Amino acid sequence: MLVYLIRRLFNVAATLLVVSVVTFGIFFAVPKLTGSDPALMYAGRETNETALAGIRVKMGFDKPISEQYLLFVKGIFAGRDYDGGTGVTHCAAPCFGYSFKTEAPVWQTMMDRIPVTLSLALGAAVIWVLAGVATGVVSALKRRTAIDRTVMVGALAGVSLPIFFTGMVAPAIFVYSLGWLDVSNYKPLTEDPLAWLNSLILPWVTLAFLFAATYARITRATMLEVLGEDYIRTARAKGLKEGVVIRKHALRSTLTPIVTMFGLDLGGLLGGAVLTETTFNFQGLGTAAVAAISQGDLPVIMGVTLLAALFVVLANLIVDLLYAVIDPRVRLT
Amino acid sequence: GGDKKDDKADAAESGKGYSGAAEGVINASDAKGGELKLWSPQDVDYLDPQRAYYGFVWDIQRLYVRSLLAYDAKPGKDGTKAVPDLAEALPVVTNDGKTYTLKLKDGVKFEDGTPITSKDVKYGVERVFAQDVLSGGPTYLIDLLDQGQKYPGPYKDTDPDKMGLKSVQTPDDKTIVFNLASANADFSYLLAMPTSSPVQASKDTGATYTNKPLSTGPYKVESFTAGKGATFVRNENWDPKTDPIRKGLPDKVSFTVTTNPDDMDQRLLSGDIDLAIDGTGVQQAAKNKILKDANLKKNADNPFTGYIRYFAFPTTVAPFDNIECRKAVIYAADPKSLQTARGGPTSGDLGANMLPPGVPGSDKSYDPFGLTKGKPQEAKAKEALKACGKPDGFETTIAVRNNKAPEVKTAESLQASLAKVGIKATIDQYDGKLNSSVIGSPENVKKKGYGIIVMGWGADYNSGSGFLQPLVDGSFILPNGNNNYTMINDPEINGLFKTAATKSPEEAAPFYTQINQKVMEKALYLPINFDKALVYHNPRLTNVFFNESFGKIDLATVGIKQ
Amino acid sequence: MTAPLHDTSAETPAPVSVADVPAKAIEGRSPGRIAWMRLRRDKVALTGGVVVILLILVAIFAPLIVKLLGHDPNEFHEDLIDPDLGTPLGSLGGISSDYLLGVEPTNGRDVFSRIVYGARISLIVAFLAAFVSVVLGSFLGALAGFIGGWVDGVISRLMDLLLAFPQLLFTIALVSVVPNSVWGFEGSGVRMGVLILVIGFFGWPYIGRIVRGQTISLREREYVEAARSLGAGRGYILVKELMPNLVAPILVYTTLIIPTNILTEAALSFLGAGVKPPTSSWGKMLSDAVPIYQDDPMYMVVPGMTIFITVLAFNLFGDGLRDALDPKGS
Amino acid sequence: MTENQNNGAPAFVPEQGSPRDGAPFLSVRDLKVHFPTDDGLVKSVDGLSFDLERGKTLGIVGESGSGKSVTSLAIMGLHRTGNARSRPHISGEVVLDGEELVSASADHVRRLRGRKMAMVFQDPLSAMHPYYSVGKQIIEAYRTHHDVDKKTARTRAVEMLDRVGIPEPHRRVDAYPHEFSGGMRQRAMIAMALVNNPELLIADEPTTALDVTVQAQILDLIRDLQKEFGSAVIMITHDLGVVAEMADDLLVMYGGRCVERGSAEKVFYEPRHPYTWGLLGSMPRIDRDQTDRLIPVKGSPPSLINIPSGCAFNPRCPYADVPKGGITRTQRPELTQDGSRQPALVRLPHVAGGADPDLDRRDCAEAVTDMNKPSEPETLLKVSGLVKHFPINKGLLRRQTGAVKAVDGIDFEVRRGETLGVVGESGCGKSTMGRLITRLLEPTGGRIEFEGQDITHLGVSQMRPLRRDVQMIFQDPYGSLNPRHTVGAIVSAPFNLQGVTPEGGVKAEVQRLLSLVGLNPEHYNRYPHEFSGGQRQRIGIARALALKPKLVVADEPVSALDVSIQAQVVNLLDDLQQELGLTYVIIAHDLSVIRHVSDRIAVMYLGKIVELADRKSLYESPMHPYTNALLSAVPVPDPRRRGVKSGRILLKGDVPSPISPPPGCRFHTRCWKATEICKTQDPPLVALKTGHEVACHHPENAEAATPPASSPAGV
Ligand SMILES: Nc1ncnc2c1ncn2[C@@H]1O[C@H](COP(=O)(O)OP(=O)(O)OP(=O)(O)O)[C@@H](O)[C@H]1O
Ligand SMILES: Nc1ncnc2c1ncn2[C@@H]1O[C@H](COP(=O)(O)OP(=O)(O)OP(=O)(O)O)[C@@H](O)[C@H]1O
Ligand SMILES: [Mg+2]
Ligand SMILES: [Mg+2]
Repeated sequence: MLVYLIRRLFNVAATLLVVSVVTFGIFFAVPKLTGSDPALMYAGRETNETALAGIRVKMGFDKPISEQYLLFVKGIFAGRDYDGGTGVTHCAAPCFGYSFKTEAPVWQTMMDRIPVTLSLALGAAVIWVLAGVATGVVSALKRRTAIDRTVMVGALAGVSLPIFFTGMVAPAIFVYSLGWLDVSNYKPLTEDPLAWLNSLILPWVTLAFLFAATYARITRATMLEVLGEDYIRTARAKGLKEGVVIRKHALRSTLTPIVTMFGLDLGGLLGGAVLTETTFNFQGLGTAAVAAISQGDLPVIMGVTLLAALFVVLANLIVDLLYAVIDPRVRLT
Repeated sequence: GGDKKDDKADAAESGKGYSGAAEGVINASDAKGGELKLWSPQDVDYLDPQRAYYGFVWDIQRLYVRSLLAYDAKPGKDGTKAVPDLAEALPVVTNDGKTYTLKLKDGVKFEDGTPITSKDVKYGVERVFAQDVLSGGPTYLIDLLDQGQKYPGPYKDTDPDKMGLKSVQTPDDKTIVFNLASANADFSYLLAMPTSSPVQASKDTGATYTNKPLSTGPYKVESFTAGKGATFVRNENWDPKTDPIRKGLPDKVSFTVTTNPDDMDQRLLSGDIDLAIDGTGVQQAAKNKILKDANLKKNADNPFTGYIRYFAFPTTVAPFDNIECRKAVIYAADPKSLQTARGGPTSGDLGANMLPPGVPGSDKSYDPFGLTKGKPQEAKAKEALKACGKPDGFETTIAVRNNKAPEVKTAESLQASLAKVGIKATIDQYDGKLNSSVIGSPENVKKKGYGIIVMGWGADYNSGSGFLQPLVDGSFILPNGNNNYTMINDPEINGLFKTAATKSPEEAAPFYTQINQKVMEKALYLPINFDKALVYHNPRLTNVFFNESFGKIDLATVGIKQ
Repeated sequence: MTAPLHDTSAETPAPVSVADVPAKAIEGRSPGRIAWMRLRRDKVALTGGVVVILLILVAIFAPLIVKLLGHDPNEFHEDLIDPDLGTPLGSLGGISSDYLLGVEPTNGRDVFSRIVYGARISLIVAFLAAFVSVVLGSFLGALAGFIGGWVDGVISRLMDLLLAFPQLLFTIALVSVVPNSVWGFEGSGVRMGVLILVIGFFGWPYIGRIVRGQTISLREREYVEAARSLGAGRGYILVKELMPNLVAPILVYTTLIIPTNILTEAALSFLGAGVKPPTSSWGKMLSDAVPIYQDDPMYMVVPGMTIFITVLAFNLFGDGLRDALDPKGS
Repeated sequence: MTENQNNGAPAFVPEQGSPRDGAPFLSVRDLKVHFPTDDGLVKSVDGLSFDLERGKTLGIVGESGSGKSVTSLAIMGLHRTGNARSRPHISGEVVLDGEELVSASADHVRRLRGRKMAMVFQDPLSAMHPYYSVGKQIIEAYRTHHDVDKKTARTRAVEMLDRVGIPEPHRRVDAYPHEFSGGMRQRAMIAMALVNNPELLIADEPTTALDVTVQAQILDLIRDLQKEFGSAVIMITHDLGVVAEMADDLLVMYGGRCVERGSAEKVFYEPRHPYTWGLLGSMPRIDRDQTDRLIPVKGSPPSLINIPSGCAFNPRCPYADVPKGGITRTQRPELTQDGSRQPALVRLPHVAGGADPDLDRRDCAEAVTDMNKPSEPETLLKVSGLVKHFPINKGLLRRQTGAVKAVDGIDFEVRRGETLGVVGESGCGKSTMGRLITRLLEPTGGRIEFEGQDITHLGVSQMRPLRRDVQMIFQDPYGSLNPRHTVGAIVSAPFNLQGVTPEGGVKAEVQRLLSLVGLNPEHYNRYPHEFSGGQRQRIGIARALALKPKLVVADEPVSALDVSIQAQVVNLLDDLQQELGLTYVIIAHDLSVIRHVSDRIAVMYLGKIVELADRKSLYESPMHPYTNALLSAVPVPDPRRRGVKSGRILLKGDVPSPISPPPGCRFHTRCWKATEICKTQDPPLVALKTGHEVACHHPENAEAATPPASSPAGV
């Protein structure tokens, strides 16, 4: 178990290392090769050579790319000093550098935005798991009935609807036509829980709709498979009530693949629900990344990419550990 | 250069002057109190006066930054005049227009109570030179004052008092003398820019000064968080008696950055907030709401922003070296379509020449190509093509920033119109953030074959040279960050600029009219629009008017109805 | 020897055992034929299939269709636009007999033709990207599953790694990094090429995993053993024994990855990383609709529904195909 | 119900001569279970009636798909659970202890389930929930019907586990199913079924998945528990040996109907239905040295959708055309009761006259041939010291920490023209051995010589020419044929791979092979899924024979097949050997089949050969205690010998792990004769008499043996 964990953590580190090298390479080295200058991107607007030279020294763009990478890595673990001419700015670990655009520390930007993405992803996750699994189970139990067909058609529609479309249609209906909700920007939970809730309901539902559809489909398929298993027959042969058979025996097994999927989906979303955030204009990690990309804000791109990758690999790891908890047959070696 | 002020301007689409704020002051009042709530979808670039370049930040800086001169807080033409602010009077110009001497008023202080001296003003000017640390702001002062000294800015200054810039002298604490290398009529405008405002050397924190600049105006920065906003509270050390420009009516001013412009518009229309200070106008949804609703419409204004939108034809790229080919494009274009692409009449008036209204010397009615008729002139275009030797048209590339939706749309419109006369234009969207090295590099323009460049331009200060010179003066051609995209280097035009520089603004105006005509005759530009914005303000605001120098509601006087 | 005692076929209706019946049909019902028969019975999937084929035809004959029913997709019609509001004149986004799906706000381009031409982009990108993913995924997946050992290790790690990348972000980033002209190609073609390669590249680990898993399970089947016992080499086993059995999952996955690709392409266009104007694209139309959708909802609905119907059709067809190819299905 | 043939009164004549008074404990009347499917109505059970008394055991036998399981599930009311849409139509009566269950409310039946009637399923691994501990599942069964706290229930669970012979029940109660061996799982299943003292126990193939030794343990256990609890038991199986050992009464099912029913003895000794004869005749028997052919039932089981009109067995029946009692082929014969026999023996009217002795074996006569094996056998394959270890990699660096010693030093030889049978419990390394000698696996050590050539470490290409001579037949008729290839492609693959073009072309040769194995050569273009299991196995055989191999290794060639089909295939193998002079190595766990087909037999235990002898010698006087135990564990299909069989040796426990086999003699942990020497010294395989080698320190039947004068190493 411990050995397993060590090996997995080693894998996590290795994956992140490769992700960081590749990302760094693509965003720092490639522009250099094609002749564009990160200092120019940093300066962004009309600028002059003095300013550029200053930026190069301060941000370390004058150093070889490998050294820049090492500095970057060092910054994450040990912090990093920037010599800005008027004195040294220390960027404490974990230091992902400073945004080219806002000059705010990238770490700070990410930390500011994580609550948004977290609220969005977690809330939606709760909804989609509950709704998806519940409808999937009902659908499986009511197989080939009208309910089943309706749910499955709805699920297929859900899978086929682009979220940037539902994300527009939902407010058009619920805000502008029916007036049930206000359109509003993300409000921090800590400031005003009600406003937080109000601002999140539509994005949650929109995002959850997409995933719930997938989950309902998978739950249904798995459930049907599980219901055909011998041990379900055994449970019934014991005289268990049907409800107990479904809940304790069938659902438990059905959940295993769901857990895997859930972990990965959530892991992916935590790195930024790009489309949902964009559609609803939420300032989460996803929009941060998109904005950073369109502005050539390399440190933010690096930071968000690494963070997103970290979420994914950690989710993977957790899913695997969870798997072992759920399924006693799985041995972690 | 207007590029930076204009960063956000394109997101706006705009209308006609519905109520008076674009023409006169509305709700004049001296009532004090209340909180002025300013919102913006765009964060400030810097609060540091030497680094700020966004137009709306300059407007905000009227709350806490005073410089030697400042634009008067008056509607119409008066607002474009620089009047004494910290200085007792307008500069005394001697030495054939090369020496500017100013004296500071008595009783002007920093927010910490320290009196402002001429050294503080000089130090402020010197900070502009430290571009390696304090990049971002306009650098005209360097161009005019460095005079070969290669002054590195105060941080690397070897002078013990950090007063090493030779061209500026401070004979005493009240007097400051600027020595120019040659006469320059626009220097007063530069003195009215926040870059010329005083900074106390002992309080200078370098790159982080932007987080807490020391106030000299009616308000001081209470808090500032990048990306979120700022609050300004009363500065007790501001003496209204020394300040003929600012009123300082609200008790507090808050500035909030939003990420959802539509949400901001909605708050604005519902009266939650007072003003979208970025001044680029409301979003499409709110715009249509306002235009359809007379009640809302009366609180809206549709002023000129001082920008012009245009296509430029680099003469280094064939076949645009041939004037007939340039004319062909101009005639083939559909001005109405281009205007619609930018957002319709509220987004600007059809522009027919290169000097926008408000700039001394401009003439809105000057229309050498009949563009204001709003129709493509295919026959003329074909004729021009024939004259150019390309009766079947030609192929070319339109360069457009990828981050400006209306520019992309205008490019598409032009592309569609050109196709009708056989000119096949390909649209190349480049990374808008890199424009100084993409279209700003003549070499690159030539290499990529950009025959048509879509851009917008607004002056940093309101004079014909401030507006036109970077665009058409051959001596302004730069290897990088060039704005003279057409690469015109006409001795006659260059000469006209030189002469105009020695004249007073009033005397200079006809020269700019002349330059404008020369440029248009060469068919170097296809103007699209004199830019406008549809701006809505909370009806509770008092002393509302648009200051033509910023194209925005002047914050120096705005108050709240009590 | 073991000839039937009695030939009962004359009287026995359809006995299960074929051996006892003289062959009426010598031609066997191949698994593919059976799948096709099953598919033919699945009306829903067939509907999806028909829509897919229609879409493909629309894409192929876009110029003809537009000539007959629409206007030049890049032609501006400002006369159809309210100049102040920027919205189309007339109700429902300017739908009329002349402009079947209305016109674009701001410039009045014919939405119908733009949708029709957009189908080309969507389908070309989706199909070719699927092709890239499937080729890479099948090849590497089969290789990993079949050879095992360190080859498997390396390929599996690579797949894990790619899946750990925030793909959408990376795709946007890569698309925007690539210059306008590459090796003499320019404009939309380059951008489409990049889209195809990037979407395709990030898509392969999904199919790679499936194929790898399938290969591993197939590798253990006794018929592989049988082939080996006949002296078959690796190549023969991979090509002759495994590949035919991998075709079904690959086919199913292909039909299911195509709608995903359509959505991805639309999403990228939506985020501004799609093909370049004036080339029309469904996702771009949707993102253009964002600022104006309260005033001109039709302009949002048309491309939105188009994407929806297209993706739904592919999904329906893919689902049906999967059911039809499922050996467990009845 | 729209069955016109059957709308009359139940054909069953109520038994008048029932020995007991009152109604029987379980009475099933005209039970029908019909599944509506897309292809039509599947009549899985179609009018079944029987009775069962307390304390008695009813055996239900029949081929796969004959409706045995469906019947048992119908009694349990398990068809009525789950989704309404997939439920079958059930009609008829199931009266349990006076209560009618078919029409009772579902909830009422549920309450009876697990308490009054319980069930043991075939595959104990899949029948237990993998995520819950064994104890939890037993506790759940108990608490469903008893209102007790968890502790009490747990005590009960431990008690039951103890009762079914799980060692250390206190500890094992918390184990998960996958941590149990097959036998232990089945014990746990039984404990779960019996935890509520059910009065009716239905065991559906409870031992089919198990080794003979474990099967014997389980059967004993069921018998003991039945005695103790006095329950009625329904024992469903396709193994006639098992019923013969267990059942009082016997019911033979075919195509969803009962074709014969009666006391076990009567059915075994006076079978009336041709299908029953067929079943009995197809069975190779452990107790007879059967050199003649098996008598298979022709063809394969019927489709339950289109059950032939008339007798369902009609298409396969050798008597179908023998007119008896004026019944035509399309008429369905009714069960009749023979009043003279108790309990009722039912029979078909048109064979009322009893088995026709001529017809009985009429197709065997020509098959009874002399086994003309070469007298001076020459060695074809010689294996010495063969070892195969599968490495186990563990730990941070995935270093090898151990090995599965699947084959651990075996020596034997195969002579030209003979059949070597290899038997042993599951996991003892039989398949590994088979794959080693066909060089599908690379040996870890030892030496394999084929026709004098060392082939131990030949590479793929060096092996290729030899592949013609050594061929394999596989166990799984489904897995061994590529579903995407036509039969023609499958059978011609050997030619293509070896680059051989037979005379007359590949296609003609393939068709010849197909007819050789009894398939229609016209089916050349068909796909495997269009064939039944037995036919598929023939395709596999045709493929193996294509290149005229000298040696054929068959790994469990018939164990996946039904008895009747099994007999067909066994006969085919026999015939082919005769005709083509083949040499076989046949691997199987079924000692009866092995006895039937082999000339010499090797018994394997934990990667070693413990005994190697010719058939007669091995079966009549086995020397190794393990062989003895194996043989005694095989149930004999003869009810009369049930009581007589005294010498049954029950082996304790399971086969130890091949990762760390016991030191010394590997069998010593389960051997009742083991002494100190067995724990330390590994006995070598020595020939104690001619043609009889054994590896044991304390061989049995050794007195009969003449120890070889010298050479303790044997041959
Ligand atoms: N749910 C169902 N739907 C349709 N057909 C079914 C269903 N359950 C069983 N059958 C069919 O009923 C027939 C009898 O099945 P059953 O399981 O009783 O056979 P069996 O005698 O137990 O065979 P085996 O020895 O293989 O276990 C089979 O042909 C089977 O295909
Ligand atoms: N490829 C392999 N890797 C690791 N262990 C293996 C492998 N193949 C077989 N074994 C192990 O070797 C042992 C012998 O397996 P083998 O299949 O030869 O047994 P068998 O006698 O054929 O059993 P059965 O009757 O169940 O088929 C078993 O413990 C098995 O788990
Ligand atoms: Mg069964
Ligand atoms: Mg085996």
